[in-house]
Amino acid sequence: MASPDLSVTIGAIRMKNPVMAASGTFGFGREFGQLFDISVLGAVVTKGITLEPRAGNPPPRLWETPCGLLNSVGLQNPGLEAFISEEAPRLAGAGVPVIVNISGDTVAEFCELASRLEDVAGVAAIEVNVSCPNIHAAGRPFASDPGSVYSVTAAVRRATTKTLIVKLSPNIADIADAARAAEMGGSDAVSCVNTFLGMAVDTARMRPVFARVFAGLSGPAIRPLALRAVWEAASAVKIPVVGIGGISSAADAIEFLLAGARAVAVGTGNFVSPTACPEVVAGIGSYLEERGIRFLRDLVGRAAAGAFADPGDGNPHGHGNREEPERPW
Amino acid sequence: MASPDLSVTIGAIRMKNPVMAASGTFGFGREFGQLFDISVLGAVVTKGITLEPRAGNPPPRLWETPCGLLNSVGLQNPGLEAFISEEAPRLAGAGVPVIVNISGDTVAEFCELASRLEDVAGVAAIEVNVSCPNIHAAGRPFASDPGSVYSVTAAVRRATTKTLIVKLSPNIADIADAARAAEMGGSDAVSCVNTFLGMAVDTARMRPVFARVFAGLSGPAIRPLALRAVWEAASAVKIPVVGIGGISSAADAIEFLLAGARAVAVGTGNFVSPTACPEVVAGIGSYLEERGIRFLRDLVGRAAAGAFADPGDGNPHGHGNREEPERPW
Amino acid sequence: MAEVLENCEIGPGCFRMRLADANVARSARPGQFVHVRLPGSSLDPLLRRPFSVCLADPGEGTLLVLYQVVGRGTQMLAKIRPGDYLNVLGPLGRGFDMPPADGKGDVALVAGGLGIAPLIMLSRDLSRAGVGCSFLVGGRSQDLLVGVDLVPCAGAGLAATPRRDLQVVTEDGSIGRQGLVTDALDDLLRDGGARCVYACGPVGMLREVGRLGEAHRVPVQVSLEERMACGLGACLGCAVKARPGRGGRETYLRVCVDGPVFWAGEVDLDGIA
Amino acid sequence: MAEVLENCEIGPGCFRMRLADANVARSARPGQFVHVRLPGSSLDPLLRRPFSVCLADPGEGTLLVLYQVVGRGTQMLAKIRPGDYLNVLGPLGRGFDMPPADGKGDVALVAGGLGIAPLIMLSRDLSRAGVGCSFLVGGRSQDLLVGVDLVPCAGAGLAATPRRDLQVVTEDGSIGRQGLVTDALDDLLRDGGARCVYACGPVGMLREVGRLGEAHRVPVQVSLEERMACGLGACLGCAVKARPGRGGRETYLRVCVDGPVFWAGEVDLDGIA
Ligand SMILES: Cc1cc2nc3c(=O)[nH]c(=O)nc-3n(C[C@H](O)[C@H](O)[C@H](O)COP(=O)(O)OP(=O)(O)OC[C@H]3O[C@@H](n4cnc5c(N)ncnc54)[C@H](O)[C@@H]3O)c2cc1C
Ligand SMILES: Cc1cc2nc3c(=O)[nH]c(=O)nc-3n(C[C@H](O)[C@H](O)[C@H](O)COP(=O)(O)OP(=O)(O)OC[C@H]3O[C@@H](n4cnc5c(N)ncnc54)[C@H](O)[C@@H]3O)c2cc1C
Ligand SMILES: Cc1cc2nc3c(=O)[nH]c(=O)nc-3n(C[C@H](O)[C@H](O)[C@H](O)COP(=O)(O)O)c2cc1C
Ligand SMILES: Cc1cc2nc3c(=O)[nH]c(=O)nc-3n(C[C@H](O)[C@H](O)[C@H](O)COP(=O)(O)O)c2cc1C
Ligand code: FES
Ligand code: FES
Repeated sequence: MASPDLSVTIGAIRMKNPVMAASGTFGFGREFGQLFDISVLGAVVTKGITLEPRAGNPPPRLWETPCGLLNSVGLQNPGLEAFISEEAPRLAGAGVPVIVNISGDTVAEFCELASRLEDVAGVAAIEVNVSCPNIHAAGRPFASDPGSVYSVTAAVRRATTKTLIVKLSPNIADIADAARAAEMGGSDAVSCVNTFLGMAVDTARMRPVFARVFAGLSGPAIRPLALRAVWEAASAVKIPVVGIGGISSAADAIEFLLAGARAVAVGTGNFVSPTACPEVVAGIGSYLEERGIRFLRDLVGRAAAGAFADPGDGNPHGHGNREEPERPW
Repeated sequence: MASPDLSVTIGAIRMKNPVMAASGTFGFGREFGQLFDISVLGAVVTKGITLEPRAGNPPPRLWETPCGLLNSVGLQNPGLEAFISEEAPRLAGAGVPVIVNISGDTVAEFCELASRLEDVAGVAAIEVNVSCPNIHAAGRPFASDPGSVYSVTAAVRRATTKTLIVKLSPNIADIADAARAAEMGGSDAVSCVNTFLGMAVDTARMRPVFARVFAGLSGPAIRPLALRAVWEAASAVKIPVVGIGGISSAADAIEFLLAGARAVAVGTGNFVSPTACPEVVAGIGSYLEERGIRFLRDLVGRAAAGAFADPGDGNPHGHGNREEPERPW
Repeated sequence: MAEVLENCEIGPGCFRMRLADANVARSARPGQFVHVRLPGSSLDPLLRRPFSVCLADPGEGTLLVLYQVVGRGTQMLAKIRPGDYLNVLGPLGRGFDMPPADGKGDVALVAGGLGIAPLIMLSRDLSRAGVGCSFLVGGRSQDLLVGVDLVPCAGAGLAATPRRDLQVVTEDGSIGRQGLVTDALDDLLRDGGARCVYACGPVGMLREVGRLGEAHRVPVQVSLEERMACGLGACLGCAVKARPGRGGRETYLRVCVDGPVFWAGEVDLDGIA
Repeated sequence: MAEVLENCEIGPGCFRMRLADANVARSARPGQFVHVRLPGSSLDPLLRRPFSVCLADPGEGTLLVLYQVVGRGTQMLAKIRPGDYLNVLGPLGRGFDMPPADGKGDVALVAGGLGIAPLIMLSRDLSRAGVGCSFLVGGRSQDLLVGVDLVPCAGAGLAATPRRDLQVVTEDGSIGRQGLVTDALDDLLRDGGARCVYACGPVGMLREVGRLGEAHRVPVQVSLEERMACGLGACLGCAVKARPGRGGRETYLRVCVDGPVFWAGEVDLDGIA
């Protein structure tokens, strides 16, 4: 058999394989680029950028938990201008689609970021990080309310012709609602999920570990939760879903693809093994080969077909309006 | 120094220490009772019982995840009658407060359970499991909506004079709202949290592991998330909070106590080490002793005092209306 | 904590581990299991791992476990060295029921692969009780047939010629009879060679053993496996579907305390994945 | 994967590990570190662990690491045996700057506890470059002073009498001078005994070294520690506050790539917990 075709499409991005590096865990590709050729990846998502440079949160910023990592980096980034002048030109030549993750405190900031990125060479897509606080909603994140997700998405949609991905937060009552809001707002895809809100207490000092008390949990610990979120999102919308959360091996990635993700991103896994991304690419290839599956896209959502009597319309690019599964309680 | 006083009070229950065995992980105390004297515990929470016996879900019911456990037991239980006749008499003589965890599909079922337990000897408290589906709300769990939490609580409150604890679910937008709803409904305490909704895909069979697709995630993986939930609940209400989620050592338990829990429950930790509960009791004692802290209650919520300029009114039994911490995004 | 006295590879990915645990050694009955906490302080993998007691020696205070490396937990066990310690809980569960003492004739023991483990101690105790037994051991090929040398009545070596008390069956015919171990059982039962059958192995094999037992009207006991959390009967995680009773109501049994050994009639073997 | 050649306890809870890694051995500079993946397939603990390169031998293709067991990760390392393999990433980070070649006079090396590790290789390279150095080694008590025998100029043994090039200070006076290592540094700087100071140890000690450097107008380099995820500069997790610059804007430096070695003037040592 010819080696399997791993290519997938997200909006207008043609990816040679479904594996991305997740935002904030891969910088702007510089550091990992010293260890392997990043053009083997499906796409690279940049650290989240804001209009102005941000210093980030005071240390400690990291805390290990069982199979997980709490982080409170706080969006430290060099700002849009520095990104455009110092990072984008190099990334444009890296031979890999670059997705720029953007954060703002207002809808207007998101729009300005998107429109100023419109003509930047080498930027394939915009990923909107709606987990950041909405200063017009008492600092609650945009992501916590489907209405805000819709507003940001619709506004950014008008500001860019690039592929638009909305990155959802799991800290919400119903992620399917948020996915639908992003779809209605005109997003080309949703990525699922950002970190889960957690915290840690330093029992020696008898106080919270982090200055801001709460921090974001990532890593293998969250995988079953992220997978559930991806399943729900993929059931709710017809646009593609990018699965993120605790992926550190090909088997992990395949769980997400089978659950309905058309692509996946590796975050914390990059820290454990800096070559995790290329390893996941290779492992997905072997999995398909062993099973004689010719096209990766035939894997996407297959667990949903297995779970229900009616596998839907057979469209491999989504399994919208899937019947809701019974709840386990 | 005399050995520290670990006693705490939840409603009318005087516990000799703050350590409970969590519902569903300790049966009715029989099995673990063969390994150690369960009267060393602060309290025992029974497996969830329903009016009628329930068979539970088909296997597989368990799946290991990184530092976590997915379960889909599905409320298998012998029903109220069998509990009263076969389990309660033995438990009444066990020398430990017994908290009966109850589940129903309607508010009326909860009330019937509570009132029929009213005169059962040895039942110290009722823990209301609001994570179960509300058949009058399209099968969505009571827990997912603060209004339903309030209705169940208020109704059960009228049906029982026993100590009432409402067990909150983390699968909700804002757990503080749910805690406030339980408090307003007249609950004596809230326990935080039940399992997180997750899922797993069997990559060999290309389908979801569980017949019901979703399952509940417990164990160390969820600890930082449960801790955040406890912090938020303890900040929102004046009634005591029982911290649950991923506790398997004294250090874990102390994180919850410092974050504002007045008591804790050990769930999945019992499976890893069947003597986890007594070990946690002993370890909390040593921690206090090493620091010369005489009363456990002086530990409760202490991390909150450390985190904010104004530690509140100094009331060790709660730190209600704490200022909301900044969000990390 | 039980000291590991021996942990050696006895076949491809198959290990024999000897542990010092006076309590388990004294009280374990054939078919019971131990619940082993994985070594080290890591919480990943999280849960304990169940293994049948293969032989217990109350005099020495030791027990033997046979295991196969199938995942991360057993990989970790394979790395343990003599002198290390393991946290072992047991003996747990309901073992095999010995055949009625006044019965006549032999009994059959049917092992598939590592399923031989609990049957080894059973065969020892049957011999001691003076019950004759035909031990049918099946596997994919010769190198995967481990533990046969531990069968008390088989002597130390593994003879290629079938013996009345020990019959080896391999799927590839690399040793013993070629075919499935259940073929050998069918022949045996056809000849009236057993008044009772004890079986442990893959569920497909157990289903067939159950079917043969029904066909030949011989009672069958099977040892089942299911994922476990507590191993004690408290969590209700290790459910197997019970054979529908009088009322026809769906009920589940717990492998860890109602089993792992069941009478074939108690459980719905067809319902097991 | 790097083979572990040696892993022995050289003091209470203190270990010396020798690894075969030609690449690190060839390219490591004093003050750089390696990022070690914990052994086994477990994901708990999750992250890699950073350790200073204590000595690298390009000829042999080996490196030495000194470490102390403080938590679960180092506990796991302590169990490793020669012949096992470890996944080692490095050398990483910015090491010590050698003093200007045209400078006159000695330099001072100040170690607190295990902070001696990166200074050992530095002292070797300084000696090779013909730079005289006073090596001040502090610890709580004699048995916790490890690695001193690895200091090239100190010979194999640890002499109780202070020598010009190696001075031992213990808090309990169990060997060498009694007191804090920074007291010895103060005396040395008072005598004009160093044109530059290199320090590694607890942050309280580093703060004091920084203060002494400022007071005596001697430049100071410190090696810092902060929790790390990537170790490569990508995650921004290992931040330390920079000394406010001209604009006074708050900025952070990354210990993993901007350090771990910093000029005392670059970082806000008072801001470190
Ligand atoms: C009562 C009983 C007795 C057993 N006796 C033996 C024996 O003597 N020798 C032997 O080699 N194996 C035996 N097994 C199977 C053994 O428990 C599994 O092979 C082992 O748990 C696999 O662990 P792992 O981490 O290597 O595999 P993984 O597949 O990584 O384990 C993942 C999870 O699945 C569970 N699991 C995996 N396979 C099984 C299985 N077949 N049965 C139950 N749970 C499973 C594990 O316990 C763990 O929780 C027995 C199982 C049971 C229930
Ligand atoms: C650049 C650098 C060089 C170091 N060199 C050495 C050395 O040569 N010898 C030595 O013994 N130690 C050294 N350390 C400290 C060493 O990394 C920690 O002691 C070790 O990570 C503790 O791991 P643990 O799992 O045993 O402890 P735990 O406390 O259980 O670790 C929990 C988490 O905290 C992190 N952590 C704990 N202590 C430290 C610390 N002091 N600095 C940074 N992260 C920490 C761990 O990496 C882990 O992520 C160095 C640290 C850094 C940053
Ligand atoms: C250190 C760190 C920094 C992150 N920064 C960002 C960010 O800037 N923007 C964003 O959308 N997500 C950010 N994330 C979230 C990740 O992209 C990813 O969604 C999350 O970590 C879950 O995936 P994982 O479990 O594979 O890490 C960050 C995560 C980590 C661990
Ligand atoms: C096997 C199992 C069964 C459970 N059954 C119940 C139940 O019947 N009622 C309930 O309120 N919670 C139930 N729980 C939830 C636990 O009581 C606890 O809230 C949850 O597991 C989180 O705690 P842990 O991480 O310590 O396990 C169950 C949990 C497990 C693992
Ligand atoms: S494993 Fe818990 S009941 Fe059997
Ligand atoms: S550890 Fe990731 S930037 Fe330093």
